[in-house]
Amino acid sequence: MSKLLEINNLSVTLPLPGNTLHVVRDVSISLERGQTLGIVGESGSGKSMSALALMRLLPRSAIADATTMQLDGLDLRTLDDRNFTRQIAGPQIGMIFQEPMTSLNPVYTIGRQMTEGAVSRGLLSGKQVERKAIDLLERVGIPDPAGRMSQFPHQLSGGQRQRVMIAMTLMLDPTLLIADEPTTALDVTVQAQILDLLDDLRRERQMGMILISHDLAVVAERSDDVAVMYGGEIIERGDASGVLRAPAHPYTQSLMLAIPHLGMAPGRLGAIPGTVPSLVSPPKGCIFAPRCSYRREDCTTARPQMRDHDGQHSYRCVLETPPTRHAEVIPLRAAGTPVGQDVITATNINQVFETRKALFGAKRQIQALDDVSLSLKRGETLALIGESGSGKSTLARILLGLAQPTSGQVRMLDRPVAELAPQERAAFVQPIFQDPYSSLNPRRRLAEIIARPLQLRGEKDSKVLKQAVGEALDIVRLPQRLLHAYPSQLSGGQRQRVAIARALVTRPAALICDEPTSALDVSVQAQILNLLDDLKAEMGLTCLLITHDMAVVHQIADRVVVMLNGKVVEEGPAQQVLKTPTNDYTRNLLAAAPRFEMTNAEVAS
Amino acid sequence: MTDTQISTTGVEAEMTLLTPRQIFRKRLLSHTGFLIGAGLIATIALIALFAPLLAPHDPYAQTLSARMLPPIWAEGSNPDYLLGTDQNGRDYLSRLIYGTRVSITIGIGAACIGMLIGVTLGVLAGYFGGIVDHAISFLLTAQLALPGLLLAMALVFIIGPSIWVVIGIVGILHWTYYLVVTRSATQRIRSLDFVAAAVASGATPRQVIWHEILPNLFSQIIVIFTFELGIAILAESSLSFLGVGIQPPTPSWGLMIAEGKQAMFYRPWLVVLPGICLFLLVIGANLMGDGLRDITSPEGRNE
Amino acid sequence: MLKYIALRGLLAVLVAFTVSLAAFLLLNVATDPAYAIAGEDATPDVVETIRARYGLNRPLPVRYFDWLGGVLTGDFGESYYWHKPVAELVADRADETLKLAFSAMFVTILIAIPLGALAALNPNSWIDRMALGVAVSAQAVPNFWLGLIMIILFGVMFPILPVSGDDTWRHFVLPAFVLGASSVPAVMRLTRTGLIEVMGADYIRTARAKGFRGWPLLRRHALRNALLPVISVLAVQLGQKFGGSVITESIFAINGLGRLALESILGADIPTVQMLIFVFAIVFVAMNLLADILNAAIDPRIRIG
Amino acid sequence: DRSNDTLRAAMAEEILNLDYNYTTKREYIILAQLTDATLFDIDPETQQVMPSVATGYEFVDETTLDVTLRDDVQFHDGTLLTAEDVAYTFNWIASGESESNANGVLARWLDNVEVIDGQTVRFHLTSIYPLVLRDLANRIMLRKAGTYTVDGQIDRDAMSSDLIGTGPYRVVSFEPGTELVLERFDGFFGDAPEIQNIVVRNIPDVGTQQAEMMSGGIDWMFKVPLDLAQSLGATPLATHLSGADLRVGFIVLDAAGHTDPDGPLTNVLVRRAINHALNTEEMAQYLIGGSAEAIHTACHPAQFGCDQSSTAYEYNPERARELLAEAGYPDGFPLEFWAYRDKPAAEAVAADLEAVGIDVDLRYVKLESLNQARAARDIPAYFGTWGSGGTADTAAIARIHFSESDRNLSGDAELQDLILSAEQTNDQDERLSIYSEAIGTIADEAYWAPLFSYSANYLTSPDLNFPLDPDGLPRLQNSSWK
Ligand SMILES: Nc1ncnc2c1ncn2[C@@H]1O[C@H](COP(=O)(O)OP(=O)(O)OP(=O)(O)O)[C@@H](O)[C@H]1O
Ligand SMILES: Nc1ncnc2c1ncn2[C@@H]1O[C@H](COP(=O)(O)OP(=O)(O)OP(=O)(O)O)[C@@H](O)[C@H]1O
Ligand SMILES: [Mg+2]
Ligand SMILES: [Mg+2]
Ligand code: NI
Repeated sequence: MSKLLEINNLSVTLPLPGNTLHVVRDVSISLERGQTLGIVGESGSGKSMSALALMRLLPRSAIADATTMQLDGLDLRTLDDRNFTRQIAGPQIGMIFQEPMTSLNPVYTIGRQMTEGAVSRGLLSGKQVERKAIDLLERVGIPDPAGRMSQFPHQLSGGQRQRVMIAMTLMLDPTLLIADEPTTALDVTVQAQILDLLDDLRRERQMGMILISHDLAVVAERSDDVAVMYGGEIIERGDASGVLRAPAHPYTQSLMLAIPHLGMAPGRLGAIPGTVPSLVSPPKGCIFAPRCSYRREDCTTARPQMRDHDGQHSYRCVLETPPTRHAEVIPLRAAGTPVGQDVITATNINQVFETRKALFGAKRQIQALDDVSLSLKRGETLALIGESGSGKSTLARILLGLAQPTSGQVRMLDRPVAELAPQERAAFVQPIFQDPYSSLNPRRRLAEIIARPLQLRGEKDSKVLKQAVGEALDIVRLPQRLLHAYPSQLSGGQRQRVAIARALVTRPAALICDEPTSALDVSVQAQILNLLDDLKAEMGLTCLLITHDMAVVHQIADRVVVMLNGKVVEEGPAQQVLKTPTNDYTRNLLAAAPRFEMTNAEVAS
Repeated sequence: MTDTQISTTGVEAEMTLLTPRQIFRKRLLSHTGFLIGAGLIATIALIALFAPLLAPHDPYAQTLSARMLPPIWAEGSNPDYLLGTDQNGRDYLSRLIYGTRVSITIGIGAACIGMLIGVTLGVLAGYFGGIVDHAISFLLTAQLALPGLLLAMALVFIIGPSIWVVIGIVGILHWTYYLVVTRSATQRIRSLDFVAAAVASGATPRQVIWHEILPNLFSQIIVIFTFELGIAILAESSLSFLGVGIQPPTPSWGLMIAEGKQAMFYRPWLVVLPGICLFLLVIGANLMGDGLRDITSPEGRNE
Repeated sequence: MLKYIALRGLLAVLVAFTVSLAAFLLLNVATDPAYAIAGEDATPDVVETIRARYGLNRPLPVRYFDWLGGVLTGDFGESYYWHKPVAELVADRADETLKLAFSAMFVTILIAIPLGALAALNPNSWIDRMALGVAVSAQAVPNFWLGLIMIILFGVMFPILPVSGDDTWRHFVLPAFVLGASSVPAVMRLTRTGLIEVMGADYIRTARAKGFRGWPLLRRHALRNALLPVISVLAVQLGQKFGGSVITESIFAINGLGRLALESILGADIPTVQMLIFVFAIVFVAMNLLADILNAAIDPRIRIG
Repeated sequence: DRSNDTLRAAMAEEILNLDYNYTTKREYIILAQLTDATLFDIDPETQQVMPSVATGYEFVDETTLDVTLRDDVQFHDGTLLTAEDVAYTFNWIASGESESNANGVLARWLDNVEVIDGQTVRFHLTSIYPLVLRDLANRIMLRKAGTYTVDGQIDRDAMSSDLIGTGPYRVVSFEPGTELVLERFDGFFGDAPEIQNIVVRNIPDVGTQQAEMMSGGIDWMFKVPLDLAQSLGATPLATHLSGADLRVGFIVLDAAGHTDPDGPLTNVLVRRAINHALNTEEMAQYLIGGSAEAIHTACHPAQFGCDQSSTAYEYNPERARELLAEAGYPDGFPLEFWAYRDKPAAEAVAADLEAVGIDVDLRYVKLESLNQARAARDIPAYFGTWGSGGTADTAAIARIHFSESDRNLSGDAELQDLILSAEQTNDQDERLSIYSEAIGTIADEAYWAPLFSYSANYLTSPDLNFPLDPDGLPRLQNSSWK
C-alpha cells in the first residue's frame, strides 16, 4: 500500500514587484496513515506555505511546483481546481488554523458552518448532518452541543472555537488533517487539551496528521516524525526522538541550546548569532552557513546533500558526522546576586473595569484584579505567571503608575506612587512590552526613540544625549550605526533591544517587563533572556517579569507569583514553586507545559 | 562564542534596507495614478502661479461689442480670443487661467481650515475619550445632520460673499472626514505600547500628542487633505453656481458655468470648458489622494 | 433594544434642536425676511406692514421660544410665503423628494455594487482599473455640471427624455441618474474594499479549506460580511439625498424638499427652513439608526442591549 | 399648445398666492390681469384712464370722487358684483387690520368708501392726490363683500388659492409653486379672450425653461436673458419678442455721505465723473438689448414729467479722470458697489469704473441683503432698477427714490419738498414743471448715474400671437393662435 502522502521537491515562489521570494524550496515530505508529522521551524521558515501549497490555498500570485504530490496514490497535480475543491479539500484533507478567533465566519451560526460542507456536497441528509455535527461537537468536548448549534462564534471562548474548528473539519471525515499552529494562540492548559484531543482523534480514525508548530517541545511530544525547516528548506528530518533528542544539523543543535529547559538547571542559553536569511535569491550553498559556527569553505559553494544519520533520520550539511556540542552548562552570570529591601509594594489592589457588551447595553463589571498584594525587592527577578486574562498586564500598568487602581495602594521607594512626580517615577522604573513592533514609534529614528526619556526629563544638551544613547546601545549590544535607522528596518529581536535601551537610558533601578519574549522566536528569545541576565549581573537591575512560559520562569526568575482570575494563588521562590507547587492551578499549569523529558547529557550527546 | 553578539553579516543585510521615507518615495514614483494626479495638480498650480504671464488678455477687460465669441475652432471666432469670450466680452481663456487661482486658493485654504478643526477635535476625542469624546461626537452628528450646502448658503448670505468667506465656510463645513479618521487612528495609536512607554517616561498628554501621535497621523492627514482639496474645490463651484460663492467679476469656474448655463444650448463651450477644467483639477486631487492612500496603506493598493 | 432606540431617538431630537437653533440664529442674523417677502419694487411701508404681520418685530429669543413651543405641540408654524402650515407644505413636497431619493439610490446600487464586486474579484485587472476610473471621475464631475450636460445630451441633442418636471417616471430618469451618480464612488469603493478585505479574512480561508470556491464562496461566505459597511453608507447617503438634492431638484425643476429648502433660504422663509433643517436632522439620525439596526440584524456580534 | 387651445406659460418665480391684494411681485400682476378686473384700466398706448368695472367717475370736490359701476360684472362663482362689494374691498384694504400689501398705497389717500346706490360708490380722500385713478386701475382687485372674514375670523388667505375674481379667466386648479390652471370665464363682462386655457408652470431654471420651449413643452416665457432670447429666437423653435419696459436701471450714489460723511461720493465732481465713466450706450445695446436704450434721466423717458432736456453726461473716460483729479482723487478711490440683478451689466459698470481708476469692490448679493444693507445705510453705491409698477408717471419713481425712503441717498431736503409738492396738486401742467425741475436738479447734482431702460424679452412658440404693449406689462389674455 502506498503512503498516505508523498510530496517531493515542492517549491513555492512569490513574485513581488521587482523580485521573487523563494518561500519554499525543494521540500519533500511523506506520511503514513495514522501517523503524525511535525513540522517545526522559526517564523517565516515556510511551514505554512508548504501546507497551503498542498491545500491550494496559496496567495493568488504564488506559484507552486513539485515533482510528486500524491495523496493515497492519487496524483493531486492532475486535478483541476474544480475537482480538487470538490474531492480533496474537505473530504480528503482537512485543515485547521492558528487563529481560532477569526477563522469562523462571524455572521453565521456554528450549526450552519458545520453542516454546509456536507450539505452542499449532498453527502448526507439534513437530519443526519445535524446528528453528526452534534455528535462531533460532543466528541471534541463542547458542553451542550445541541444548544451550541444555533450560537454564533463570538459567543464561544477561543478554546471552544478551536474545538468547533476541529469538529467542523472532521465533518467530512478527512484522511489527512493539517493543523497549522493550532494552539499557539491558546493558554498552555487549553493547548494541552486540544493537542490531546487531536491525538485521540487521529488514533481513533487512523488519520494522517501534519502538525505545524514553532514550539519544539510540542512537536517533540506529539509527533512520530519531525521535519525541521529553515529559510524555506527542510534541513533535517526523521523520527521525532532522533531529530529532537539527537539533532544532527548544526541549526537544530543550536536551536535546542537556545531553549530554556524545565528539566535542567538554568544556565546561559545558546543564542544563534545573526538573523534569518533573505529569501529573495536562493543561496548557492548551505542556507544556514552565514550563521553556522562550523562554517567551512565548501559550505557556500554548493548545496549540501541530504545526509543519512543513524538510519532513522537525515540532515542537510557538509559535515559527514554531526558535530558534537560542548557539554558544559555555563551558569547564569547573575545567579546568586543579593536581594535587598522592598522597592515596590502593592497592597490590596482591586481593579474593576466597567464595559458595555453591546451598544447602550447594560454595564458589566470585570474584576480584573481582586485584592492583590505583592512586593518587589531590590535586585531580584520576580516572575508573574498566569493564563490569559488573569490580570497580569493590568497589574503591571498599575505598578508602573500608568493606571490608577480602583482601590489599594502602590508604594514605590516607600512613598505612595501618586506622590511621586512622573519624572521621579520614570527615573526609578521603566517598562518593556511584549510586542516589539508596537513599542517603538515607527516615525522616529532610533536615536530619537532612545533619547526621548532623557529629553522628557529636561535634558537638552545634544552632546549629553548623544553620549547617553551611545552607551545605551552598547549596553544592549546594538551597533552604533543603527542610530539613524527606523524601527521598520530592524528585526524583532533588535527592536526589543531598542526598547530595552530606551528603558535603560535613564538608568532606572527596576524594569517591568510584560511578556518581553513571547512574540519572538526561540533563538531571539535566548538573546533577550541572556541580555536580561547580563543587565542584572552588571547593573543589579530589579526586574518584574510577566510571562506565561514556565520554562522562562525556570530560566530567569528568583521568585514567582501565580495569578488566576485576578487573584494571587501562589507565591514563592521560583525553584520551589516549580518543583513542589502547592496550588492545584499551578500544578495544572506545570503539568500542561510542554517539555522535553531530557537530561543535560542527552542534549550534549 | 559570546551569544549576545550579533553577527555583522545580518546587520549589514538590514542596513541595505530603505528608510520608510525612501520606500515611500519609491512607491510614489511607481504609482501611475499618483503620477498622473500629481502631474495634473502641478501643471494647474504652475498655471495659477504664472497666470499673468500665460493669460493673453486681462481677465477683467471687457469689450461689450465682442461678446460671447466662439472658440477658435468654431465658426465666427476671432483669432485674438482663442477660447472665445464670455457675456461681457472678456477673454475666456484668460478667465479660465485666472480661475485656477481661485480654485487652488480655495481648495488649499478650505482643506487647511478643515484640517485644523478636524485634526484637533479628532486627536482630542481619540486621546482623551470619555466626556470629551462624547461631546465631540455630538458635534460631529450635529454637523453631519446639517445639510452642508444649505448651511453654506445661509452663512455666505450672512457674511456676504468674498473669497475669504467662502474659504472659511467651506473649511468649517469640511472637517468631519479628518475628525473621523484621526479620532480612530488616535484611539488605535494611543493603545500602542510606545505611547505607554512615553507616559511611563513622564510625558504629558501634550508631549505624547505632539511627539508620538501626530507624526503617525501625518500620512493619513495628507491623504484626506488631497481628497478634501477636491471636495472643497467642488463645494466652491457649487456655491458659486448657486450664486452664493465667489463674487463676480472674479473668475471662478463654478460661476462661469452658472453664467454660461443660460446659453448652454447654443454656446455649449461656455459650460463645457470650465467644467473640464474643474474636472481635471478635481480628478488630479483625487488621483493623488488615491495614490497616497495606496502607498501609505501597508497592503499596497487597497483603499 | 427598545431602550437603545429610545436613546437614539433622544439623540436625534437633541441634534435636531441644536441644529435648528443654529439655523434659526444664522438665518435671522442673516436676513430680514420682511424684505425678502416684499420683493423687488417694495416700498418701505409694505415692508413695515409685512414685518408687523409676521411678528418679525419681536425680539429673537421670544421668536425662538415661540417656535420651540409650537414644535413641542407639533406646530411648526406657517410659511411666510405659502400661507399654510409648514408641516403641510413639507408633507406635500416630501413625496417628490422621496421618489427622487429612492430612484437615485436604486441607480447607485445598480451601478456601484456590481462594479465594486467585479473589481474586488479581479483586483488589479482592467475591470478594477475601469471601476476605479469610474469612481474617480464620478467624484470629480460636479453634480450641477453633470445635470446640465445630461440636459444638453438627452433633452436637446437626443431628445428622448423629459428634462423638467415630476409627472411621470420618465421625468425621474435623468435626475435620478445625476443624483445617484454622486453616491456611486463612495459605495463602489466601499464594496470593493469590503469584499477584498473579507476575501482575505481567515474565515474565508476556512471556507476554502472546506472546499468552497467561486460563486458559492462569494455568496455564502463573503457577501454578507462585505455588505455590512455598505449598508451604513447607503443609509447615510439616502438620508443625505432626502435633504441634499438641492441642485438636482432645481436643475430638473422637481418640486421637492431640496428646492423648497433652496427657495426658502434665498427668500428667508424662516419657518420653512427651520422645519426642513429639523426634519433633515431627524432623518439623518434616523437613517443612521436604521443602518445600525440593519447591521445588528445581519451581524450577530452587534447586539443592541 | 394650439391643438388643445391651451397656452402654457413658464415662470421662474414661484407662484404661491393668487390674491394680488396680498402680493407685490410682477408675476402676480400678470396673473391678476387674467383673473381679476379693476375699476379702471389704463390704456397702455395713451396712458388714458379707461372704464372697466367702472363706467365713469366724477370728482365731487378735490377730495371726493364718485364712481359708477357696470351692472353686469360677474364673479367667477356666478354672483353679480354690487356697490357693496366695491366699498367692502376698498374699506377692507384701507383698514389696518387687512395687512394687505396694497394697504400702504391706499391708506395714503383714502379715508373711506361709501355706497351711494346700487351702481355708485363714493371715495372720500384724506388729501389731494393726483394719482387716484391710477391706483384704482392698478392696485386693488375687487372682492365680494365679506371675503376676508370667514366664520367670523379674519382670513387674509381666503383668496390665496381658491380665487374668486371678476377677470376673464377663472382658476381651475392651483398647486402653489408648481402649476396654475386657468380657464376662460364665460361670464366675463368684457371682451372674451381667444384662448380657452392658460397653464402657468413654475420652472425655476431658465435653462430648463428653454429646454422645455425647444421640446414644445411650453409656449411662452418671459424675463428671458437677451442672449438666450436671441439665440433661441433665431431658430424655428421659438419666436423672440422684445417689448418696451418701464423699468429703468441706474446707479444710486451716496451723495448724502451716509456711509462716509467726507467720502468721495459727497463730492459732485466725483459723481459727475462716474456718470462720464459709464458707457451706457454699449450696455444698453449689448447687455440689455431689444428696445433698451441708454437714459440720462432719473425716470423712464416714456413717463409723464420725465423731461429729457436735463443735463446728459456723455461717455468720456478722459473727462471722468480729469474730474476725479480735480476732485482730489487722481488715483481714484476704493468703492463698494452693490448689485442684485443683471450681473453682466453690474460687471460692466464695475469694469468701466475700474477703467477710470476707481477701485471697485463689486458686491453682488441677493435682493434682500441689498435692501437690508441699504436700510442700514451701509451702501455707498448700488445698481438699482425700478419698474414704477407699470405707471407711466414720474411720480411713480421720484417719490420713492427722492423723498423719505431709504432709497433716497441724495440727502437733498429741498429736492424732497419739491417732489412731494407735485403730489399736492391735480394740475397736470404744474406737476410737469415741478418734475422737470426735480429731474434737472438730480442730473445737475448727479445724484444718480442713470443707465438704461429695459427691454422685455419674451420667447413664444411660433404659432402663438402675443401682442406687446408699450408699458411693458405682458397681457396673456390678449394672445391668440396664429
Ligand atoms: N502573502 C504573502 N506575500 C508575500 N510574502 C509572504 C506572504 N505570505 C508569506 N510570505 C512570506 O513567505 C515566507 C514563509 O512564510 P510562512 O507563512 O510559510 O512562514 P511560517 O513558517 O508559517 O511562519 P510563522 O511561524 O510565522 O507562521 C515568509 O518569509 C513570509 O514573509
Ligand atoms: N481597559 C480595560 N477595560 C475593560 N476591561 C479590561 C481593560 N483592560 C483589561 N481588561 C480586562 O481585564 C482582565 C485582565 O486583563 P489583562 O490584560 O491584565 O490580562 P493578562 O493577564 O495580561 O492577559 P494576557 O496574558 O492575555 O496578556 C481581562 O479580562 C481584560 O478583558
Ligand atoms: Mg505560519
Ligand atoms: Mg497581558
Ligand atoms: Ni559556542
